[in-house]
Amino acid sequence: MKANRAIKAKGVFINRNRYMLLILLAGFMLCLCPPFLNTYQVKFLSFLLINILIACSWNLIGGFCNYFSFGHGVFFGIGAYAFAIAWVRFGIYFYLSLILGGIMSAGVALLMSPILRLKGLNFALATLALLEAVRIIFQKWGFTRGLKGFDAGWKFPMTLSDQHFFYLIVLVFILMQISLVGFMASRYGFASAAFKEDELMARGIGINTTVCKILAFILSAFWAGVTGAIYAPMITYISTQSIFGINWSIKPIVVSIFGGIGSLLGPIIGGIILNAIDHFLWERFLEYHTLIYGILLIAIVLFLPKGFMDYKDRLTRLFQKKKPYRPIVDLD
Amino acid sequence: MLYFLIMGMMKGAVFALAGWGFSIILGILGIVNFNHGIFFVLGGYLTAALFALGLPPWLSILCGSVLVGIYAVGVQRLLISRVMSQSHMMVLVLTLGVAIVSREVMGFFFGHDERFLVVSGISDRTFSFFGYIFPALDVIMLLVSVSVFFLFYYLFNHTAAGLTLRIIGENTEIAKILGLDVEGSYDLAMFFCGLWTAMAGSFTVFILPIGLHQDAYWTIMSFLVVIMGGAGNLFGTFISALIVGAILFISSIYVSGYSDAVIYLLLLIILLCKPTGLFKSKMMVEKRI
Amino acid sequence: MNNGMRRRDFLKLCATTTIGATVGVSFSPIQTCAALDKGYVLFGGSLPLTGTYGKVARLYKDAYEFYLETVNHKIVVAGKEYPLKFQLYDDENDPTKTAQLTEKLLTVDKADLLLSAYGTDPVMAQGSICKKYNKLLINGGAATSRLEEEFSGTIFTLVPTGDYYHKTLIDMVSRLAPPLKTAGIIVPDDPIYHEIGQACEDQLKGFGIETVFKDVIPMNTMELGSTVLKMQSKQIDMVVNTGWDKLLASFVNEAMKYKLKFKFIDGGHVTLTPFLAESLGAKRRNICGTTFFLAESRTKDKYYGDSFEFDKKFKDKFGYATEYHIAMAYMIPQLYDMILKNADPKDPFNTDYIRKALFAMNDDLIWGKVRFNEKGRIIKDMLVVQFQGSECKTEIIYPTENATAKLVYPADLLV
Amino acid sequence: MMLDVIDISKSFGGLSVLGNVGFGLKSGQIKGVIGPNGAGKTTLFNIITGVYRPDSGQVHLYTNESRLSLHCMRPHRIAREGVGRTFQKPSIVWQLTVFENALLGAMNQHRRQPVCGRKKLKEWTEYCLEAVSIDPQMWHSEASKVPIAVIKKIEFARAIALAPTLVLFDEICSGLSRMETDELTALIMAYREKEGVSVLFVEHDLRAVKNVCDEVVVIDFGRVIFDGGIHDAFKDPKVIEAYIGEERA
Repeated sequence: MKANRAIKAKGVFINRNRYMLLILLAGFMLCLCPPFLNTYQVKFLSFLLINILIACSWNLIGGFCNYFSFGHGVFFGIGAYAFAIAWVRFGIYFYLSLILGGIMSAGVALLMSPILRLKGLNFALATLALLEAVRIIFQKWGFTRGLKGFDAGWKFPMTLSDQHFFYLIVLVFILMQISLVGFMASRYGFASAAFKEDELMARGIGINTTVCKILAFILSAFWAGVTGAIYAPMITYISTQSIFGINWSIKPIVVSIFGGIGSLLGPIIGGIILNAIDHFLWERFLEYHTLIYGILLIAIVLFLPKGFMDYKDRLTRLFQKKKPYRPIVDLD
Repeated sequence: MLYFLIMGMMKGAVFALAGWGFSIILGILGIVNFNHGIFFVLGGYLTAALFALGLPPWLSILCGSVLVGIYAVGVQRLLISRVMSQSHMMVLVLTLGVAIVSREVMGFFFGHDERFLVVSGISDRTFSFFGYIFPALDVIMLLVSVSVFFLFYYLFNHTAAGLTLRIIGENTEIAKILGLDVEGSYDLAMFFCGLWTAMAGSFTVFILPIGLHQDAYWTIMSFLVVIMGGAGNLFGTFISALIVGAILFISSIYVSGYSDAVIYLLLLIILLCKPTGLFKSKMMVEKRI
Repeated sequence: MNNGMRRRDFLKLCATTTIGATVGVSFSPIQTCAALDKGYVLFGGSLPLTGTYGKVARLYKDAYEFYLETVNHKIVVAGKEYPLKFQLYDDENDPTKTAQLTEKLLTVDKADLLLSAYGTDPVMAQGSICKKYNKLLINGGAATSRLEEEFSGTIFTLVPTGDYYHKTLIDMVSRLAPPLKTAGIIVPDDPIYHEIGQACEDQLKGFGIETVFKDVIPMNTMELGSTVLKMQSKQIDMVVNTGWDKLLASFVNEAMKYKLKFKFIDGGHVTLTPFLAESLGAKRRNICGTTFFLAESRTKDKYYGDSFEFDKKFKDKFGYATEYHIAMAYMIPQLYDMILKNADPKDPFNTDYIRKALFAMNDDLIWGKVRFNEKGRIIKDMLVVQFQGSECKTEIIYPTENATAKLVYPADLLV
Repeated sequence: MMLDVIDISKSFGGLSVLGNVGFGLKSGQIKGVIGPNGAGKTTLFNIITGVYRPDSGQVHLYTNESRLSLHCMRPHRIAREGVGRTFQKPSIVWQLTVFENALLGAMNQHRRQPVCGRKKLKEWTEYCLEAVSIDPQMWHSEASKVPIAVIKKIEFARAIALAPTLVLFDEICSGLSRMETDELTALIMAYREKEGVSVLFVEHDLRAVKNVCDEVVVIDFGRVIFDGGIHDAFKDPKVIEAYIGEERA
């Protein structure tokens, strides 16, 4: 028990096993839902989960390692396209192509790992540039084009039902969470807390920061790729304009910031909140919802800079005071 | 070829004008302003509006730019100054939100049509030089940006305000200790940022159609030239802007349709080989990152 | 501290709202009701009302409203009159949202029929949802030839494929004297325009006009300086702009700088928005272009007599002139209306019935003759227009049956 | 001979910081590195720990079986080979607990019997924390909440958690009261006695240096001006000159 707490990743406000339990529970609950929901609600939840998935994958590199990637959509897109090519053009088995999508974008991440040498803004811009470059390449390159001459898009036959996709996404969600927690609780994840604080120090105490970063980058790219690969057949038509658009890169950042950067639960909460808000804005304010969305962004930064996890942390502190889970020794 | 090079550089002057604003904000406030493109677009729209009211072109350009400068100061005072203490990326998200809001509000005021002023005697005026034709507006752009550069240089090195800005850029704490008016200087920087960026937009509206949704493109382009040239380094920004312009132009001459790909790949290569940009970064941007 | 308190309140607010929201969204009871039990007829659709295409989406929206006004919110289904309601959503041109919203329309809102979205990706997304629910869609928002392949019989498209966009104009051009020898084509860098450009090139070749120049323009800025410079060195008789008015304006402006001379300019698909007139003014004189719809073409309308009246009424209401998006959007509910009038009372919205009716459709409406081919694509020729006279009036010059003026050729362009 | 520094030179942008610095460190020895501000002490440490590459010269670490050339190794390798260090400005992860900070070091030690498994790791970390005598009830409180003396101890613990053969202390006593300094120096001596490690000790507080060190290297303007017994050091005119000069300036 104590050891578990000791190997606790920064920002996970609860014990690792408990978090796993929570996730499994949530997944189980979700799996129970579909019979009671109509197809729209199932789809809504699926897309919500997709947003959460990509946000979580971003949070690994952006939140825990403090590398704000502005081109995370590139891995999402590569995943989708790799899936399209594997499944539609080469007729590879569906689930295998999903994995392939993930592997492809992980591979690209590995190729691109030198950009991890950049810091802060330079890294942000480099990822942005990567996104644009890849988008244009995919649009021009015959191999990644759709089956028709000028059409840069891919169309998928409708194979699985919405429920099926939903269960698939829930499964991926659980697997991803487990892998994330696993990573964060491993020495690499734990080390990321150190080099986020001070890289010089981290290396001074024997942490191989390069390896940590690259691992985190690849893992996050992999999950982003898998997410893209699932998204593609779900939406049934993808094109470079829609899949490599900047909004797939901005969305995860906003979601994570809403929920709270650098915490495992943050993106999940942020995703739920944002989607709910977004959904209501569609209904009520037809032409003003983007405006309101913007105002909301500003409000969040002004009033809630640490995201909703801040709120959570307060709660847990309260609740820790009752039973001293982490005794706060005040020595000043 | 040389002709294309010169033409490209002229086209690049607009990036320089747009980039400088970004550069000072990055260097002195140490924030990335995603609202930057809005300055550009708003400048274009206001100029068009004023021109429609019957003002002469130069005057409408001037007024438009100044108005945008005031808008910029307003944003700084009301919003950005409140979150300066927070992490760099939060400020970035804030400006993102501001950009969204501004864009929508502009939509309500100006409508969603593009703006494009084709004025006989201005838009189609050209100089002929050794048999080569140079569009007058592009030449003026270049001249304006060069003069603005020298103006900047003077402001930064020979005026109290400029000195203050530089000190703040180097180390805000020291500036505070010295009792300098940090907030005021921030406003000043923001004003100039808005002014020059809007001026770029105002000129561009006579050259190209400007749409409400181009702000993202202009933000990214100024970001690009600034990082390429070394953040906070005005001269570097200027040169890299000219280079970017030239490359865009020449690549669209020889490999049309791939110009964007070329520029972004170039950027990637530069960032990987020389992360600090082509020229030495003058101000300690990294301090907040 | 005070600040802290406020923050906490704000937090509480957010938390409660969001919890309420999520619960409300995901667990609202599923009411099931057959068509017309709800006592009114509902058409639903999603449009990119905010974002890059907000400009166009507003036209659609106004047109839909205008239709509702026209029929004052009534529709006759199977001989019985019902109130008519439209439910529009905003999808920000994001196919994800289009898919969700279409699903919502069909399941939650119980929309009886669907109105078209705008843009290739959203329409494709919409189409696949329709296919799933075995609904069909009259589409006025996408032209890509992908539609037939995937959704033949599900999506009925009111705009022809890319190769029709310049067809009429080109075969008019082929009969000109003195004849045109060479052509230059400008293509915005987007799949659909590549499609159009390729089609133009082939058709021109068919009439012995060779394409000596073809240039791809990046979509972000309409920077044409380099294009025009390249044109300088070539001997080009006619220019074909496969893009839209923004590109034309930019092109004219650049071409005038370099004093380029052409025998003929195909201004492309001029959507006759005020933009062109405002920006170019007299400089657009004698430039030709193609369009789907023009008030002057005097196509018939059930409620307003002809398109001219239609245009006038619309201008009175919304303060700007009609153009093709509006006529097309106005068409969509009207087609449904015509079909539903004598539908089977037991199951009025039967998809097979509507599909059959649409295939059988052959009427003169404001959109010209509406006739769908076996793949559900309209068979329609474009009108060729030219800006003529001192105030650059838009005149139809071809096809001759509904021409309002004769082509001015050879004309002095770009002066 | 434990550590061998052979005329190291380092210059930043034309400004020479270290010029032909060379000295040796016997195993089990505590050597002070002193000198006025800006003499290049920290730079020297950064070269030994591989943060900077020297322009010229070599650094050799002799472990019982082999000889490692530190001047061409990456910092984390050097640390894992048993060179623990503390930092001039206290640099620990403030959000983590005291225990976890020590753990950060502990999980990277490969030299002694590899600490595998949670339980072993935990025991090892606790051992280190006890070695620097941090009050166990403080172990699980956030690092940002403990006093500066404990912060210094955490750094010490983290350094020795690597099971080092050589520990480098970079002004570890700065900002501590006289009593705390004495306690810390006592700890260092005790640890040296127990583990027989050799220590390189940069300090301004000459009292501490006198307490701890057997020998000192005096550096001024990037040059070694004295290398030898602690007691002779302050008789040496050059050293006095350097220190007086500092006081004058």
